[in-house]
Amino acid sequence: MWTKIIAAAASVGVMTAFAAHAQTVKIAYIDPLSGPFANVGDQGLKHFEYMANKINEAGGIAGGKKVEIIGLDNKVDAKESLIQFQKAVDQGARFILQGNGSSVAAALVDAVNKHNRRNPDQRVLFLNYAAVDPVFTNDGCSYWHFRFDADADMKMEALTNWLAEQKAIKNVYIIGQDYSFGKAVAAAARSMIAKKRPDVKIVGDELHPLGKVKDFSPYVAKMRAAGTDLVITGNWGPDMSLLVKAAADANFNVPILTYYGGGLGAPTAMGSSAVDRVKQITEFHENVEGAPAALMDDFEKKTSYDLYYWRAKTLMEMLKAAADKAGSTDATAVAAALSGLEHKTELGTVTMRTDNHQLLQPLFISTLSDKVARTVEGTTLGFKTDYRIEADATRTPTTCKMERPS
Amino acid sequence: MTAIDRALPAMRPVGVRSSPLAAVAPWLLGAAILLALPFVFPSRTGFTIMNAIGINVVFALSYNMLLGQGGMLSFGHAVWFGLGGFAAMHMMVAIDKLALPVPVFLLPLVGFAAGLLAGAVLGWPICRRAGTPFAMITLGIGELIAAAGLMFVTVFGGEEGIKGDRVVGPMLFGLDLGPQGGVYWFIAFWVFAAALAMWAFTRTPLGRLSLAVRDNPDRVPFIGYDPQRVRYLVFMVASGFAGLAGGMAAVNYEILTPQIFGALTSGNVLLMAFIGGLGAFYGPILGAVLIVLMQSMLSDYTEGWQLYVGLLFMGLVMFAPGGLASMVEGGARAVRRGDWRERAPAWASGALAFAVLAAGIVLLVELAFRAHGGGALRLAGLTLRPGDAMGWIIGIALVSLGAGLLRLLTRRGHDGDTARPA
Amino acid sequence: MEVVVFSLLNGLLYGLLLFMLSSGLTLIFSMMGVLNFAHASFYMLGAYLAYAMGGQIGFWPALFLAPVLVGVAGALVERYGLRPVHANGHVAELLFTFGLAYLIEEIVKLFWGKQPVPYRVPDVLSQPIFTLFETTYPAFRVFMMVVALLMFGVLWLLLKRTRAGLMIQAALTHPHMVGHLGHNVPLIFMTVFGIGCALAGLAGVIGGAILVTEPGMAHSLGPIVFVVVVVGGMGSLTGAFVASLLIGMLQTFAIAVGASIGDLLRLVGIPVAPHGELTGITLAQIAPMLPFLLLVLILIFRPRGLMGARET
Amino acid sequence: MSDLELRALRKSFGSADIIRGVDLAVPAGERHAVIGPNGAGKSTLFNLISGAFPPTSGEVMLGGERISGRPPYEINRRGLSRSFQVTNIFHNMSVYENLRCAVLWSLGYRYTLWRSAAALKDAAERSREVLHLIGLDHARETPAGLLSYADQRALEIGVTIAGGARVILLDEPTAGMSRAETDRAVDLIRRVTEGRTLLIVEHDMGVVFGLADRISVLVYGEVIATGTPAEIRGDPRVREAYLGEEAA
Repeated sequence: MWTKIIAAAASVGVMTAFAAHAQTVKIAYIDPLSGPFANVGDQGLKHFEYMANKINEAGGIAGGKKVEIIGLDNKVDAKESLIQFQKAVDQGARFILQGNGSSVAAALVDAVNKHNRRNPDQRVLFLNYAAVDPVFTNDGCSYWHFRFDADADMKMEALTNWLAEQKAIKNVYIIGQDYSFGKAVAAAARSMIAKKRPDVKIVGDELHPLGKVKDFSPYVAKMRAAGTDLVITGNWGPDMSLLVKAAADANFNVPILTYYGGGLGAPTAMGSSAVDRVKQITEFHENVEGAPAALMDDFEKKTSYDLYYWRAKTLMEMLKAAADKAGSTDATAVAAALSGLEHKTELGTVTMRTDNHQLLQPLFISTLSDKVARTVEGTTLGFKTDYRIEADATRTPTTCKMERPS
Repeated sequence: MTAIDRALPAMRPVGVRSSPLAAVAPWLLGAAILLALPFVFPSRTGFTIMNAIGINVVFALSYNMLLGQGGMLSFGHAVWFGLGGFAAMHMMVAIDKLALPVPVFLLPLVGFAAGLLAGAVLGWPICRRAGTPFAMITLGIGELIAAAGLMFVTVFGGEEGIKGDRVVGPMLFGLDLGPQGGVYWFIAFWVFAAALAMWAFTRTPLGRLSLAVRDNPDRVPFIGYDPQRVRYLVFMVASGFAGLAGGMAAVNYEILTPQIFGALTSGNVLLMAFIGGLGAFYGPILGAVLIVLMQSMLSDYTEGWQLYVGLLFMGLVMFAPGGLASMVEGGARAVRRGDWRERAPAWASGALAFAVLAAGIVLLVELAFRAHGGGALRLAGLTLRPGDAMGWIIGIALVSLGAGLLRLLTRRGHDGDTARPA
Repeated sequence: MEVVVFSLLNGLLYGLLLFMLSSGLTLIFSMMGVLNFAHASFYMLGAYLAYAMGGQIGFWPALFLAPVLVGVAGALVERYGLRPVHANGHVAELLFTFGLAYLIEEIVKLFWGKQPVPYRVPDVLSQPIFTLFETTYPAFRVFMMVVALLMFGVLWLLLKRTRAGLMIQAALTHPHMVGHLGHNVPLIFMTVFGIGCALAGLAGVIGGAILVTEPGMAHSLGPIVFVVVVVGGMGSLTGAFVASLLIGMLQTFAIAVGASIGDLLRLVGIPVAPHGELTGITLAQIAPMLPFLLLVLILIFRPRGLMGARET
Repeated sequence: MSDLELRALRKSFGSADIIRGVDLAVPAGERHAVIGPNGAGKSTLFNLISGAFPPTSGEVMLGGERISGRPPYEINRRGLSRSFQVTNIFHNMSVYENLRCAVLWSLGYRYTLWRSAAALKDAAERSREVLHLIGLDHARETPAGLLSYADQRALEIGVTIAGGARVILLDEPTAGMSRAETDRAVDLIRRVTEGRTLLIVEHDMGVVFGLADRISVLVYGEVIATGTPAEIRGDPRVREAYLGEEAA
């Protein structure tokens, strides 16, 4: 251990030496690689490493440059992320990948903005693959930030499109974690339901502290008492698994619409209690029509994860397309090429909006089922599609006033 | 229960007769190190890490004011760090918005004032108890403030926190706070100033009395002082310095989130102070350096860094409660006594045994981590796979060899490097 | 009505789970003065061991074996870890358990990975046992309540009716006296620590199945267990029982009521804006924080706890 | 006027009456000893006087001012200082530091944090004086916990008298000492309490009769006799209740 510390200390000094090598394009992946969320971070890292390999095997980007993913552990901490960001820049990375935690994303957007202003010769792009707070493509938008996941509002837009057709649903109960994302989901649900289904009553709108509730039975009792037909929740992790388990225990059989029902470990934790109960809204699941089976098989074999982040593939392919188009891997050039870029994937055409740098892609509402072709996490469960929302239908108005480099 | 334990290393009695030079020398050395560091680690990473270390040095020193000096074990020190930080951050935003003629350089003072004030208000009920009840109250307050941090969005900015820009307001000393290197001088100045102030505090009558309260709180009332009052005042000052560290963090990171109030921050500062050593003033400095390096650099090499921190902590609790500083002290004592030559072989063999043990543990842990994610461990041309027995056998052999050697050495009664200070 | 009945049931269930978890810590804390930070980690170990063994030997043998193993692990920790540290005082012991909690979590991750494990109850127990207002109540929840109540009963009888129990009782209220009676204090400490951990392990076997078995489960419950022990009072099993139920009910009803702080203030005649930042906070939102508020208030105003025999 | 006066002092713990109505007046400058069998309540009496806990009823007057019910530090500031039966000093601090902490309040330093303790000339001078008085000059920088038992007892007395209190309470200052150590301790007590009021609890009758101007005998929480050493020696009740056993 001591030698490692010394080595680490020494490397602080020599790190700049690595910076200049431009034959490989370094992409820093700043997400939790230790601590409670390490599994999620590792899953993402494996996706990007796999996709980077694919690109390298096919000849690299911008005229044969190889891409390399550097994993940096931020412990889902905003301050630590900024430290890792500085390290990433030092190691020559000009592209930053991050997704877990809106607080981290907010810190990174801000850090990238300041960095690019203060160091115009070392500009950096932030490629956000999962932080879905709408603010990043609205009031807090940045020219240097590109988001490849649909934000909370867009997903709600899609969900309410589906809800508009479900005439049997009259009473909706919203429950979420008491932080920005939970609040954003609740706010979006309220306004969009009022618009698209004014007859639907919101019978409950509840926030609970993040990760503190052990038994959701009291909430389920309230839901039942309120005559709920549909539960909408942005909960993830144990907060979602526990909610679903409590509902199953109470034999409370209404659909629970989630954002993260298929998140890593969730199907395992929820188990059969979630079957035909939990729905999710995502850009992908393994039983989606058109999903490339060979790729999924190969991915599972090489990484021991299921393919979950389809957008990792989209992101890397679009990065390559943009770099090829610009003929350069310079951040400023790539940003200009990426803005407004259209790209074809197996699931349809996707577009990077120029006005707020948000990717538009088809979304799917799916239900966890035990009667599907491809299952997840070694369980007998998998998702089956209920509803497809076309990319263009997910477009939401934006308040973004982007400052573009002159 | 109320009396804090007496066997944890206390602050070394400060020699009253020490010569002026001996008192000034460590500070000159410290200043020299602070001046030299930027030339040794001139990279962006170097500055970033050193800045993080600087903030944590002040934070850990303020924690040691509580635990090492006042005998108060707190599980909620992050509260004052965070409140000080947010106060400074709001000030920074105000400087920008209202064009106040306040230099950003002085923001740590705002943090200090906020920490002091918060410590004065909340400390009043907290300090009515000592010992374990005190520890439990700080735990409760820490949880409550952490929860409140997420609830009051206008004050703490919700999950995404509050952002600021440090390149606003008038410049002081012509220092541009834009680049990381500029921030380094800001951090270095405050580390030096805060450390000096905290050291001076230990020398004041209140500082001496806080040692007395830590040592034997039951006797203090019978020499005319109210121990509760002493604790309260020390608590306030320690909160103030934690707030100062928070103010430094606000300037360095330009963003603060309510995460800062979390149990993780409070736990980390305890680890830093303890691993470095509560018994010497400079102990927490060592701890802060080590923990920040492990957290931000070691994590590049292994996902098991937390396990190593945990093992290091447990090892010190069990075998060297004086922390790293006690080893330094042991060495310094031997040099003063002039018998370090006789002891050197024992130290060397102890260090060797420890290295063997540590190597074995690291090997086993790294193999175990790879057992889940796959992949092999590559070391000096040797490839070990978690699936093969080879690596495990080597690991276990190293651990048993190291443990056996250590046992043998301690049996022989060597005053090795793990000995506690008298 | 429906909500009240279910809140009662749920509060009772959660309270009993807390009691199972904290009864062992009450014993340990009262007797040895060690506020064991790692207590919830033994709870987690219980859940993981039951999951691991359940796959091999089935749930029922694991229900007994896992707590025993956890108890042995606890006794070993006391003998080879805590006892050497004991000489350095309570703070050192507290720090030891603090580090231990950290280590156990890392070790659990090392063995079972970082994701939740699919630990389930046997089918017999997952059937609904009765239906009330159209809501089914699963057998496993009733089973857990029965186990918790049995645990309380057996512990109470052991403490009140057996020689060993009386001795432990004496030690709970007058720990320094036991040595004078010529008993082997270290052995008693080791046994009590082991039994306390075994009780936590049993809570884990059951709680892990009701809740989620994942590496963060100890961390999220740890502080609450302290609250129970401190609020219940030193040396009082009944106190821990009452405090557990109190906290269970408090949290459950705070969720069920759902009124905001502003509502409450207006109820007592203080007119405030209903949706201000402070007044808009609902009881449900702060429900999980209530135990900590209780902890702080109790420590400040009634340090002996609800039923404690002496001050903590 | 009496420097220290106890009026109908009572203390009970639950149903146990430990001090059952003690009246005692110690005039200024007197060396007064309290003797009595084990469990008579001598230490409890000291705890009541010094404010370690409040009396159930009755009063303690110091120089005509009522001090009972006040916290110990306020009683100390009014000029009453006590020692403890079980050595109660600051073990991790040096001998000199022990004394310096003990003199601070009396010299007018409160919870001061803007001056260096080392720069307080008067505190240093007073500490050195006491250090010399208790004969520990050679051990100035030694941590108190490493002193010999007799030296620790001497330091205990030093810490007690350092603040210059007018009334000194010593709780069994010679317990556990050898003959020679006891003699030195008595000599020390004699010197440091010169001109002050002394209340001493002691088991060693040699010490008591050699040192005290007057003696009170405490039995089961009551003073059964007060008088000069000669009077006490001659008192048949005392003989019966206490001295008889001792002599046997």
